[in-house]
Amino acid sequence: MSETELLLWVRGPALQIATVIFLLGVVVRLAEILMLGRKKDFAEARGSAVAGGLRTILSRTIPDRGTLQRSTFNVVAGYIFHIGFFVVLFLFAPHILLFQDVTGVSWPSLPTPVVDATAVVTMIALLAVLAHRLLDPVMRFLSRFQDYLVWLVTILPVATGYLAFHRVGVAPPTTLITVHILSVELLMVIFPFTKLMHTFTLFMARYYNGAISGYRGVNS
Amino acid sequence: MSASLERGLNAFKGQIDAPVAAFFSSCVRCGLCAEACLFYTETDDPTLTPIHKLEPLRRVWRQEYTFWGKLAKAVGLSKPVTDEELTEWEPLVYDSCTMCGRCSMVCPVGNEIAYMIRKMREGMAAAGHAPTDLIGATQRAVTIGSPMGVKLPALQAQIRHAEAELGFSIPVDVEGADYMLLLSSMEIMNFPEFISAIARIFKHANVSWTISSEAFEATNSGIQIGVSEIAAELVERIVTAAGKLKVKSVISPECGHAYMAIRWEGPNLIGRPYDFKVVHILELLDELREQGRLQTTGKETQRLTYHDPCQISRRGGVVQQPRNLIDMVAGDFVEMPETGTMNWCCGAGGGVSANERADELRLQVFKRKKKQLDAIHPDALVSACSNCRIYLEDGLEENGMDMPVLSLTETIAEHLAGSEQPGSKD
Amino acid sequence: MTRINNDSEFRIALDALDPARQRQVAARFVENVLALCSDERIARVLRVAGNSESSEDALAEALKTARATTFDCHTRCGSEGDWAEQAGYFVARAATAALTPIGQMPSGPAWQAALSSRMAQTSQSIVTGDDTAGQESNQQYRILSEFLES
Amino acid sequence: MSKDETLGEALRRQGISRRGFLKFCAATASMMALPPSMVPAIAAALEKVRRPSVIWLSFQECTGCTESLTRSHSPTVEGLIFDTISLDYHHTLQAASGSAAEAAREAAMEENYGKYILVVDGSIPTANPGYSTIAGISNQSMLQETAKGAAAIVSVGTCAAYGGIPHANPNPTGAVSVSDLIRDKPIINVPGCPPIPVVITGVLAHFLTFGSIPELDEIGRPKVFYGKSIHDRCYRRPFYDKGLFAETFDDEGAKKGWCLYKLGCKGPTTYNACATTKWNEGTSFPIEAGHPCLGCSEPDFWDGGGFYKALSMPTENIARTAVYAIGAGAAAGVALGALNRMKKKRVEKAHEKVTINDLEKDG
Repeated sequence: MSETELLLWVRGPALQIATVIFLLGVVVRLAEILMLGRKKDFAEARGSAVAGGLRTILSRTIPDRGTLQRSTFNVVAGYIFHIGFFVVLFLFAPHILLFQDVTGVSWPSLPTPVVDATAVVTMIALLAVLAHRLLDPVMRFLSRFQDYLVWLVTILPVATGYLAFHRVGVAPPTTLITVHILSVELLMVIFPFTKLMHTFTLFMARYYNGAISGYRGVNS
Repeated sequence: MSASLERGLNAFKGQIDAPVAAFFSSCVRCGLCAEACLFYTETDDPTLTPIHKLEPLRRVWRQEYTFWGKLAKAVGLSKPVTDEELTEWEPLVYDSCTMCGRCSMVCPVGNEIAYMIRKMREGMAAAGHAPTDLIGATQRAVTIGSPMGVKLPALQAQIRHAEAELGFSIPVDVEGADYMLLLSSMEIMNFPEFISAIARIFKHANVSWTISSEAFEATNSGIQIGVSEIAAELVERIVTAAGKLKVKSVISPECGHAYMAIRWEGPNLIGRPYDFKVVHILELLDELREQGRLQTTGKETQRLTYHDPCQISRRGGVVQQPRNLIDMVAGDFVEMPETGTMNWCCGAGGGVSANERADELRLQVFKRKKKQLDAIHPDALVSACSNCRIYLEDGLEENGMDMPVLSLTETIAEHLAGSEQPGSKD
Repeated sequence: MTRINNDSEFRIALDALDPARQRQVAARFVENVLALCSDERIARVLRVAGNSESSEDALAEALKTARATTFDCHTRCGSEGDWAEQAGYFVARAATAALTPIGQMPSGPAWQAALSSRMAQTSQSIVTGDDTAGQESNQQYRILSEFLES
Repeated sequence: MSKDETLGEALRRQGISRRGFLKFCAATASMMALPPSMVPAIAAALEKVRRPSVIWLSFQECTGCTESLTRSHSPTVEGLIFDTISLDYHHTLQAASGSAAEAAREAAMEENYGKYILVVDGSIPTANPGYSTIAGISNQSMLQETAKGAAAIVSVGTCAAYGGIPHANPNPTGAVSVSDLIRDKPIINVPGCPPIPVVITGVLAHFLTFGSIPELDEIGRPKVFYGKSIHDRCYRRPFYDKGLFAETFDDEGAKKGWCLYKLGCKGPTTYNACATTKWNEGTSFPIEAGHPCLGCSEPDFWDGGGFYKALSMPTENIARTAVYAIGAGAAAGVALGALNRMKKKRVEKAHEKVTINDLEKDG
């Protein structure tokens, strides 16, 4: 298989396969969660569960002051890599084009040097997060194989994207792009089976959390 | 019948619902919940990380309610939860968690960890992994009517004592009263002055109230140990008594978990809504204040702070009321850092104080409260839970801190305006 | 001086006392129920509290002891209560109140000590089943009257 | 033209001044990214070079490469250089035809065995030798025979270098590149459809100057000409970096000369010198004319997923797949969810009421 053929394969059939596994898996998991249902609350409400749930979806994005002070590194590094990842994923012109092609929706992109710098910052933050996971007693204790796998699969698209953009490395540029797309497909494929699902389920989790509190008149 | 692993696992499966599945799906193992939990911050023991305390429940969820988990279990990749594991987890679930829910406020993905601990205890209890002391308390609660074995004659003696002090009678079993007051065994045994304080306030505010001789116990060991059927039975007693006396509302006293039990869990435990309202005593007092029916005189001159009982503020929603009330009587009120719904637990809630095995740990984690207090140096600590109160006193004593712990209701009673109070103080 | 007959007069009379005198009379209230407490530390504490000559340090030390005794005697939440032991707890609490400096509690130390002493008596009555309500108050009125006259 | 004449002699005989010659050398040096100090060395080397014999074979091709080459016509120095090589066989340009032409090739091969340069344009069919023959000889055997005595092979154009358009899916003739068939000779790929004329001459100049082949990249292209991507050297690059793109061929962005990435420009993955040397004597190049780069100097550019589809875009209909996947996921999820609900019902049924006597284990 020539490099162009390989690139065509990852842009075509491989992407199809990854999309199917990703979407099918995600939808199955969301359905599995939702269909477990929850019991009706018979206690007299003090506040609105729906309002509380929606508020927490937003408010939980900002850490409370105590947590920020106690876990500054964890919070800040987490923020940086999440935001960085989203900037690189959603605000880089070639990526937007992909989303436009699939969804028909387009939005303005960021200047490439900005995206480029963001990718570097994101990778540094991810490395810092890994170091923290290895060094922090709590995180090291909690971590399973999956946590390291997910870390790797997350940094790979950023790193390979960076290499492809700068065309550095021994491989020809077409190969770099191929590897980059493959790494994204790998991310998509393992996504439904790992904690990466939090990308979607955190909205449910925050909603339930906020709804439970909101019903009792507490802002959580 | 006896407890068994099978019954426990079955209870786990029955407890798992959409929120639990969403929570477990969302955990990224960031460890932030550890920093929100006094059992971790004061011990530096990673095994006390809140989310880790749920590991057996998480595995049951994965093996029973996710496609891949089921597959992994079928091919033997995922081992079933064993009785040994539950033995190992028992102290994590009962001794080192007060279900204070602080972690639930901090989790960035929004996991309601305390909600899951509560559910996990259902399985632990059914599997025979509840602490001995909690089992004893629960058995007394069901057979005697009080986890501490307080019987009606004891209450009657305390009422007579209060009546002698007050010079007027305390209504018992008065049909058609507006409010039915519940009491915690802790109050009857250790803080009986609460009864006369309430009586004076209600006389002052002209509140129509009564105590039921059939159901005066507010606490609910069933929800602490995690057996819904028992908890429901205890709630049902109150519901029956309230029906008999045809009261409009039931008052939950100064006890954290009692409020959670009767206000928020109760209707769900019995599976139907109440036909009466449930108010916390602080809610009622604040309502009276708003209506102008609660008048106080004089202010405390010491520097006061308020310790939020977790089940009343963070888990119960009574946050502003105590502050309004304290403002009436405090000349110098100061908040602790991280207060209200972000307050740190006293370390004794959720059945921990009833569990003697956990004593050493409880005193160790009190250091968190000490740090909070050291930041503001109050002269006295006001709270609204007799369990918090006695274990705050214990912790303060252990740390050589000279600081009385006051009941908010009693403090208000001390400042009532008018003649109800013998020899009022300026 | 007229005899004190009710709590209203009792509290007014107590509040009129200076801190040292309040402490001394409080100690006498507690002594009246001391028999209900099996912990001998309280007797020692009361000797310090009742002594007008006691130094600040001695008082502080006594308060600490009283507090510690209180915690050793309390009934833990959820454990089976024993009202006889509970009577001892209230005696210890009364002793603690007697030694607590004015201003740390919403009401005066002597009044708190009197109340806790009465609770000790009530606890005892739960054990014995006798109705003793009011008896302890009357004894306290007498103790105070005698104290004021002495 | 005597075959023993040196390049310098030939140039002077044709009236090219020393100044003109040096200018050519300087241009060559700069194109090959050599320092100016190398110019005299290049000049000296070229002066002394004997006009080498060049055999040009055309297989499955469109003659576009030759057209391109001839656009570097007189009086440019590039054109003259070709007057100075001994182009002994080129069936489009040579006067001879038929058996005379083949005789010329065989003579040149024999005379310069081991020294001549073989230039190839067009791909070679392998499915059936009859698809393309010259004088009854199949392309493959002619290539193999001619390659034997060559000092080096220059594959001019993408067809010769990588198979090009004949190689495009489904490749009915089984077209392959020169390097697919010849393994034992140095091969320089000069891809492009067509290649830039000055690049062809530049490569020859390098060979003549240094007597060796230039440094090549992973796919056999001289790095000096193919070392940078079109994208890296594109005058529209600042628009890309700023995120300013033409969305259609006639929108405001297109008129303002914004980046053509979204219109399918393959500049980022295409390595060629178009953006610097340009075409038609430095007049323009496709992007400057408002058209996205097709990536013609890259292998399989014809099958790159569409000329007007950006590189990052999927080549298949992902949206439809996505809809199916979501639908299937929902169906499977609901089915699995229903199984879970049934299990929960069973669990609840199996749950025995826990009483205070059930809290301890037996024994």
